[in-house]
Amino acid sequence: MLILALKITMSEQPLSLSQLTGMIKASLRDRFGGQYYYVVAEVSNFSARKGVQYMQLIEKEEESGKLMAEISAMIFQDGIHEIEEFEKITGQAFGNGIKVLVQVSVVFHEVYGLKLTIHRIDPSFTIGELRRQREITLRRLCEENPDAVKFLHNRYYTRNQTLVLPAVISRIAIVSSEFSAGLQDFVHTLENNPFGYRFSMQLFSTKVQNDDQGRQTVERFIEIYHRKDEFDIVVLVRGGGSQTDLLMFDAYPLARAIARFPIPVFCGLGHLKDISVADLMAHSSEKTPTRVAEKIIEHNRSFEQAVLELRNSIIIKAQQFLSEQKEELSVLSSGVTSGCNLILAESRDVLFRLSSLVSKNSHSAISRQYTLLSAAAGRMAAKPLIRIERELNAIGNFSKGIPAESLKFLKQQKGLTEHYVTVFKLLSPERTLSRGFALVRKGGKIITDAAGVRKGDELDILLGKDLIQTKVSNKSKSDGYKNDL
Amino acid sequence: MATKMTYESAFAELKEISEEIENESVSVDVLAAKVKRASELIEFCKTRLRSAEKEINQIIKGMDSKQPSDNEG
Amino acid sequence: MATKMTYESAFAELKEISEEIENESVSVDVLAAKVKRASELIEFCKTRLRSAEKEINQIIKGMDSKQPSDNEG
Amino acid sequence: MATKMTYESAFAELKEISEEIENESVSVDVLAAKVKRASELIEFCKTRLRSAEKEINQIIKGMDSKQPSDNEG
Amino acid sequence: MATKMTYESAFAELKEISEEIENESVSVDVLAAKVKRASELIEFCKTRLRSAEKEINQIIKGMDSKQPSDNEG
Amino acid sequence: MATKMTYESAFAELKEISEEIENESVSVDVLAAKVKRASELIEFCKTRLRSAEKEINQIIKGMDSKQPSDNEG
Amino acid sequence: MATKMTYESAFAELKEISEEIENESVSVDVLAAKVKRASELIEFCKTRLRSAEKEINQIIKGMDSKQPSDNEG
Repeated sequence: MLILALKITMSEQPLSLSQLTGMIKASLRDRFGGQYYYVVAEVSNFSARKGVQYMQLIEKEEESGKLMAEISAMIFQDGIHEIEEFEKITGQAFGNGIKVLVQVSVVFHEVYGLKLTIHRIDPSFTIGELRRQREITLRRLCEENPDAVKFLHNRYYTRNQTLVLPAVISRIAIVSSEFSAGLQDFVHTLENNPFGYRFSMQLFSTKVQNDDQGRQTVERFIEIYHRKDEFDIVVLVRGGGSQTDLLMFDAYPLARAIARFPIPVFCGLGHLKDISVADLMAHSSEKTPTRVAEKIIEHNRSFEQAVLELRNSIIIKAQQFLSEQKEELSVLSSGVTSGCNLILAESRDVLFRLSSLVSKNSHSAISRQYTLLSAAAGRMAAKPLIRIERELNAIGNFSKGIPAESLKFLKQQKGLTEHYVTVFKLLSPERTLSRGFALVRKGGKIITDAAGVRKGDELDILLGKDLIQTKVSNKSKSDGYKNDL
Repeated sequence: MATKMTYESAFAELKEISEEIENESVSVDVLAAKVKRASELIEFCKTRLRSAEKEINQIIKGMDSKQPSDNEG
Repeated sequence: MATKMTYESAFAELKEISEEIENESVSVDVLAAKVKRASELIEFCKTRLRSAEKEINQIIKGMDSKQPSDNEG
Repeated sequence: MATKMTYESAFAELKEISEEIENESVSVDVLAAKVKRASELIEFCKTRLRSAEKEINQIIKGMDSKQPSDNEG
Repeated sequence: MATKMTYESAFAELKEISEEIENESVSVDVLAAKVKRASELIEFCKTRLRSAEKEINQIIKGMDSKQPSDNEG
Repeated sequence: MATKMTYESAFAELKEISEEIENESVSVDVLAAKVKRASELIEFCKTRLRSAEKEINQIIKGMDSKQPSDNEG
Repeated sequence: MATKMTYESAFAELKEISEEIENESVSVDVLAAKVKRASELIEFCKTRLRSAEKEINQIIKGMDSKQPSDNEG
């Protein structure tokens, strides 16, 4: 940091003020003349007068914000293009609150005093600085509002983003400068939508330039918050075209308010370069207010489209349903007709079959009976005659057998009788005597045993046809028959 | 011939006689008489069959004569 | 000849006589008488059989003469 | 014919008779009567069928005559 | 000779005599008488047999004379 | 026709009848009556369908007549 | 039409009706009524889409009176 020290030399003779300022001027020229310095500072009290840009360059203590140095500075006509270039590159209006790296020379003027003349402005420093500030703000948002802001997968999620948009957006709270061109674009676009949608809009007017940290804008949000039931969404728009202060949209209080806001916030800030912190926290953000308006119309249009689609689908389905019912009816109707014909035809067929069965089977029953009868008759004819024949045979057998047997029997009897004739012929005494046997009689009786015969007994011997009378002279035992039979 | 005789009873008797004769359980004394009875029964059955047949033919003829009118009507 | 005699009884008696003779259990005294009786029984049976046959043939002839009319009638 | 008779009952009886005849469980004595009954039942069923058909055709004709007005109306 | 004598009794007596003689239980005294009786009995039997034979032949002749008429009649 | 009948109930009954007839589970006795009932139900359903169609067409026409003014306004 | 109805509820009901009809869970009996209700809901949504609440219109009027100065300044 560069601090300009001024050394005042005291003399004995009072000098005219111009003498003194002349001396200061000479001294400063000696020390700083032809020298250029790069200085980092913050711009404040920026103003322009007759082609010259005036400002205070200040330095604050980072923590406390206590002012540590301040000096006037200006940019002359020939340095204007530097501002233009700066604003073009950074997308940020050159003005109060921005931090800049500038090339300055120290100038002393007898009337206007000590001033720095800015020759060049380094836009890349400011860009870096802005980015740094943004990062700090975002980190703070996450740290201090863990319930409303989260950083996940390389993007920020806020509570406001989780709010569900109503099917139709019609009540809009607008936070904008009353005189902003962006507001006019927005209102114009909405009111002239081609679908005839009507919107009710209420403007919550705020400064969008030189609003310190967007404090006034936050107040508008608080106002809306108290009437939150009256609005579908909040639209934050800023005039398009002219370079304006974007710093307020990176400021913490406004970003926090948006992130936590209970009504969806649409941003249309018309910025060119970086997306602001406010954009990141909002429900949705568009490059321009006109685009926001278009998006709202689109949203409503898509609802209407959905309604129209439902209408068409209802009509189509209803008609389809009716025609299906008609079709089904006619199928049923023809089913009934054909079923009837089938039943009738089948019934007739079955009847016919039964009828011919009855006639066929009754005939066959009768013819079977005929067959049975004639079989019985046949048996009747054959069997008895065979039987009689057999009986006749049997009788015939008797008529032959009985006489034959009788005669055989008689013959046998004859044989037996003849046997006896032979027997008795052999046994007759005459026959025995004729073979040399003799009968011995004692005292007129035939004896067969010699035990009672004694010497001197008189015996009659009958031999053949002759009788011999003898007297026993001796009696002795016989030697037996020589021819023992 | 018995007026109360049915075809069934006649046929049953006939069958009985036929079996008796076949089994030779009929005495020669009554054989001729049995055969005579059988012939009477056969005659009776045939007469019955003939009349039933005639009657049935009549009925069937009646049905047939109506049938064509169904197909045309 | 006995009027009450049946073919059955005649046949039975005949058979008995035949067996007696065959078994020689008939005395010669009654043999001739038995044979005479047998011849009478045979005569009786034959007569009976012949008449039955005649009768049956008659019946069959009667049945046959009606049969053709069945097939034609 | 019985006035209370239905097609179903007539048909059932007819079928029963037909089966009896087929199974030869009908005596010749009643065969003709059964056939006569069957022919009456057949006649009855046919009459019923014819009248049902006529009635149904009438109804269907009535339906058809209304149908075209649907397509045009 | 006894009129009441039968072939059976004659034959039986004959047999008895034959056995007596065979057993030699007949005394020679009565032997001749027994043999005489036997010869009488034999005569009786023979006569009876002959007459039975004659009778039976007669019957057979009678039957035979009828037999051919069976086959022809 | 029943005043309380709905299209649903009529259609359900019709379907039932149609299935019965198709399954040939309808007796000839009641077939004509069933067909008559079916034709009534069909008529009823058609009338209902026609009136629903007419009504819906009216509503659609009403919707369409408003639509062009949307597109133009 | 219900005064408390919102686009959301109207749209939800509309969707429900559409699904019912698509699923054919709507009876023909109530189809026309459902379509009628749908047309009313559609009408409601459209009207709502295009209408601004009077109260807030007033505010717009207030804005409009300021607006010209914006456009001119």
